[in-house]
Amino acid sequence: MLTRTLLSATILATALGTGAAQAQDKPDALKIGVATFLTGPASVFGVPARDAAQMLAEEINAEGGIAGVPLEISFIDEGAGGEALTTEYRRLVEEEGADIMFSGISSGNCMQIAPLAEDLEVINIMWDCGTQRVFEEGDYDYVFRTQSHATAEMLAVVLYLLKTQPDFETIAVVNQDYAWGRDSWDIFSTALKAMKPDVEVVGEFFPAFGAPDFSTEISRLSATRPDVILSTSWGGDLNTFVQQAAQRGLTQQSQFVLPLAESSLEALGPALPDGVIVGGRGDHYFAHPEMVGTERFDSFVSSFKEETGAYPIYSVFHMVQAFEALKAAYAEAMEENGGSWPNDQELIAAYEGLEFQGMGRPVTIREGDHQGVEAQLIGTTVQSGDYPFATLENMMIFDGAELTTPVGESSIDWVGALSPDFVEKIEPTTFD
Amino acid sequence: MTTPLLEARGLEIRFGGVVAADHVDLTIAEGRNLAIIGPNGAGKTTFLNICTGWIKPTKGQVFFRGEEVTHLPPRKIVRRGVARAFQIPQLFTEHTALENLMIAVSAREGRQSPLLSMGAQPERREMLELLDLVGCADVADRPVVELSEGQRKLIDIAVALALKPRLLLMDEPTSGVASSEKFEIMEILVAALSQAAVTAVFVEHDMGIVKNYADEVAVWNSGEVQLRGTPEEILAHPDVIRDVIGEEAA
Amino acid sequence: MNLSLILLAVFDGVSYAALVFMVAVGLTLIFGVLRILNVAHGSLYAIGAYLTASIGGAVVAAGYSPILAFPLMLIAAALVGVLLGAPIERLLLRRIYAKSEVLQLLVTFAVFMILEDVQRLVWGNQPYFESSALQLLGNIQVFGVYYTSYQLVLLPVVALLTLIGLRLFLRRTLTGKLITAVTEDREAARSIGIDADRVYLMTFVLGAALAGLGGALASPTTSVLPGIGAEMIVLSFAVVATAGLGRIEGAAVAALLIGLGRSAATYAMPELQVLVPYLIMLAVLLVRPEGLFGTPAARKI
Amino acid sequence: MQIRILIPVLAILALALVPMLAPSLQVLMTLALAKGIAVMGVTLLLRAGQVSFGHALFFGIAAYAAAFAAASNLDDLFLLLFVGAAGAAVSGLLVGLFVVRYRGIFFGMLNLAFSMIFWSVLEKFYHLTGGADGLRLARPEVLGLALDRAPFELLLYYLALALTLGLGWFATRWLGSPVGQLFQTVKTNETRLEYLGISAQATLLKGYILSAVLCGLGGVLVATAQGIVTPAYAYWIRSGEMVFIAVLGGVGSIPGAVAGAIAYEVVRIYAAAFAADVWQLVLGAFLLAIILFAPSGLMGIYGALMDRISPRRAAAREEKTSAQAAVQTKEART
Repeated sequence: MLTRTLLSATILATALGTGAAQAQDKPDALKIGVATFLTGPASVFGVPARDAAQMLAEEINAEGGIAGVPLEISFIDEGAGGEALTTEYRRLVEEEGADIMFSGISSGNCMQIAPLAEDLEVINIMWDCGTQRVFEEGDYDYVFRTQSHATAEMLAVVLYLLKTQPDFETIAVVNQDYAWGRDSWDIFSTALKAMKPDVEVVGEFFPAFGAPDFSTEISRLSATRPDVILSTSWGGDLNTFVQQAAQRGLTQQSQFVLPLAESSLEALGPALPDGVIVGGRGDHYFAHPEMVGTERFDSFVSSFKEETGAYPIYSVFHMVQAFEALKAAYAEAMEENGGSWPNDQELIAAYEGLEFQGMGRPVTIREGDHQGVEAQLIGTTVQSGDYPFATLENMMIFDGAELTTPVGESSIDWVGALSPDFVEKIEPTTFD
Repeated sequence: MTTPLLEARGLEIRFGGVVAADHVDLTIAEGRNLAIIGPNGAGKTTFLNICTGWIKPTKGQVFFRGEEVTHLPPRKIVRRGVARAFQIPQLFTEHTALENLMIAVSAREGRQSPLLSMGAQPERREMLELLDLVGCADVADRPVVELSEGQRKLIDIAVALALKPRLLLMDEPTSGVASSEKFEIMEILVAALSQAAVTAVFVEHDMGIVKNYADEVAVWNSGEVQLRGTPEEILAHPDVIRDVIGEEAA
Repeated sequence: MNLSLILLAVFDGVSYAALVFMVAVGLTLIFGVLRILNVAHGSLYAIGAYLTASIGGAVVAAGYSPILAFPLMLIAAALVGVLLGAPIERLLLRRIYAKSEVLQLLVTFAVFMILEDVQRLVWGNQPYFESSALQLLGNIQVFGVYYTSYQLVLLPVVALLTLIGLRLFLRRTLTGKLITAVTEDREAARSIGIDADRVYLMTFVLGAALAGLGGALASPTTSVLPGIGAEMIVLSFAVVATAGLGRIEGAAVAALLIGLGRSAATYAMPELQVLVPYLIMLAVLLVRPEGLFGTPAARKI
Repeated sequence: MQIRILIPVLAILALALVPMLAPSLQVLMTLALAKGIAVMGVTLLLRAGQVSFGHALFFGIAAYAAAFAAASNLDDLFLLLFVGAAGAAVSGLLVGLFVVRYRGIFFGMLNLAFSMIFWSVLEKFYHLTGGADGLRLARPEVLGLALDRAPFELLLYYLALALTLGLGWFATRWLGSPVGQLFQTVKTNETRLEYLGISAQATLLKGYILSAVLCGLGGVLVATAQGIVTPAYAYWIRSGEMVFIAVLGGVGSIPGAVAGAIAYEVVRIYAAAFAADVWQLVLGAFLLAIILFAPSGLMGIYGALMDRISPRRAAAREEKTSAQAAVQTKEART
């Protein structure tokens, strides 16, 4: 107890003595803790993202680090469960002295980590999780998100669907039974009903997370024949559902809408039929029509493919954004303070309103709520034969600012108040 | 006429096709120790099971001190004053002999306090004396799993006595004991029973014991009480000599 | 709900029940003989599925006919039985037969934890989906709804054959009779000179192989990914307990009950779907504490 | 001083000094102690020869009860503990009334079924329970004081330690009391118990409710330390973990429950930190090693060690409970 008090007193004295504005010495290394799924179903996102993080850190270090400070990365497995995550998170921050944390994939974990990061006074970048609830239900100084959230992601898909298939009448949903599956359907259905009030929901299925079999749901859907079937599932669940549906002709019968299927294109291979509407949680696509041909994008995609054997998916692009934002924030903070190593407050100031570019259109971090504003790319699958898996055609890229809930508003209220003419008002860039 | 301690009326029990008791009437008077004899498989143990509610009769009724107990579970009959010792001793094998008795006291007194240590109950001395009575004082602190079958049978009886019953049912109380000690033990037991005003019913194969320690004898054969009387009458009966004693001798 | 929907629900229920039965039957067989509830059974199921999906994928990718997937399933099951089942019984379970059931259960729980990680080390985290065996058999159309022949016909037929085969094996063959004898009264079986160690080993290998076969059969219909074993083991526990421990025919009935209940729930009240197996189990055990076909253990005094 | 008194005293002292000597371990130890309390509940049932593969149910129910209470303005740590314990007691009574009719595998399986039903409900009733992501449990006040993170965590640690010692003492006394002794006879001879005029079901129910309350208090402590409750609290793997810890510590030993929980948490966290890919494998191997080579668990090892250092007869009692429980043969079950 005594040592602890003494310790905090010293820290306090140091802080007061040096003053917030005074320059800090450059550390030997910039320590980053990255929480990602190394085990469990979500490791389909987590492991490629870890590979990307390692690649990016090596790349940055090869160029001399950030202002000469090399990056040092340690990983935490989100798959080990909430307790292990928070314990390890604390250990990295309090004992290993991590300077900045990237955490994490699971929305549940983000909800748990955000207040912890605030308590620990460590800058936390939510580099992949999509729940809009974090910033709508809480107000944080130390927490930022370097990509968009569920509302923008869902809204883009609704708009794409209404622009390409305006005449459908019925819809059914098959989502994983957890926060993402439920929340995304809440947003999607609220937005859809606001913009197309006559639509009828003819089936709502929330099979258990990781369900190995959807036969019964598929029989039920085959008998109901909805015009559109939505599933925001991902990973093994999505693959299983799509394969089983394709085997039994359901994909021929209904228009499939799969907002996360960009991450499963390669895994599904020839099993994903033509004509399925696919999104990738942002403007993420290994053949991004505006990015292909730029040197940085092409070399990243090919070296990632070479390194890991697979094309990058959206979680990889999200990791790139977290690193690009880091570089940009340090650059800006050091420009502000005259080139010396920034302290946390300066870095936070730099993150607020930061603009940076990952592997898509530029992203900005809103000053008001630290939320990233990111463009959205939606397309339709085609088995063109160019790759051993489906690629996208008829792509649209939506500008993020119009689709992101305004600061201080609740997403559900905001999308619920949209009107049918919103569909016409939004004009995305279209590609063949 | 005073109310009998225990009364069975028209008991009938069948297991599948086998009749273990066929319209049995039997009364047990307070203070009159009854021995039940009969060939193996005649249904003697089944009778004890019915009297204590372990098995429900197909037909008939059981009364304890005038109250019908036919459909009560064993624990409720025990609570009314019937205790039982078993052919195979039923003890808490991980506990010591003394602990087994102390647990019985706990049960009898219905003590609920979570902070009272079982071993600190005021009846400790009384239980040690009870163990001494059945000749097991020297093994009081040993887990019963380590004791001989004979010692366990005696502790089993002591546990039943610790409940302070009105009626004690015993199934071959001395079967595990060396024959030289049988009489000695029965001597102590019967003295203890009369001192505590407990009536005993015991199933017994040893006719010497029956002769010396029973006030009455009932002969159980083929699911019926065939004969009833004093030890002298019964043991001299030709049917008994033929069906029961003959078998025992063989 | 109209008649055709009810029939559709029945088809789904039967096909699901067939898969669950294949796993539960091995579990109940092992319990009947060894008196051990094998938590690692779910892992054996998962490994059977992984083996079939990965080798099958490689075989098809190498240009061989997908029909090879069917013999491959049997090979995968045999591999699981011999390479995993035998060592688990010989090296671990044999040491703990005399110990309390808590410890026995925990030993299999430990094996389960180890095998879960071993799966990830061997097969990684990415899901496998290898359905050429299923595609080979094509679809059947019923009331305008397509079913795969594999699920609608093959799985129930295999489950039925397994049930009949096991019955014949246990009643007609010498080995089967030995197993039955040990199940019914192990002390008596020992006393007449039956080598119980051998019977235990054979039973465990057979049970493990059935779990592997269950996984192999399931693999074309589903994504094989980490965690499928944990889901399956809890479900087959429910089946086995509903049926009565050690009851093979009972497991078939209970699997059918749970399969039909589950698909009925999907049609009528999708939110209750995951609850159905446990609700059925509770309802059955409330009325019959020993399970549908279990016999109460008589207490002798 | 006698070494047999000295070592427990030193152990408690060491625990009391954790926040000063190893502040980084403080949160981990809070969780370990909280789990230790929950495991005491499982240990209690093991003393009656019953193993529950579903006690995470009560852990989860209490944690959710506390989270709901916290969300509805009953926002005080001690109130939360009370609400959680009450929730666990009521559900323990309701579930107990049903499961005490069963023994052995069926007892374990039915507990499993109840916990799985509760788990499914938590996952399914998303709009009420937050589904798989669970509910936030914001840091509660303590007797009207709103504390910052550091003092709150310190207080929570000492509260966990005090509860561990207090409840451990109570559980030990309870087991030694007439009710507790009758409860333990369910393991060895229910026939005799019935013939002592005692209902085995009723006596088992008392212990069952107590075990539920212990699990519940552990659950509330973990929930407040974590700041979140999720369905994983009630999942069967968690129940298995609790049985695992009980065996690790020493079957049926109350101090073993705490020692086991501390050892488990440390192994688990370091396995997760240094062998992130294979932490389950490490734990599984650890469990196997304990069962095969030290079936009486940590307390058995400790007892053997003590006998070597300071041989004496009085340790017999300790050994009896753990060693005999471990070698209990199958015949005893029927």
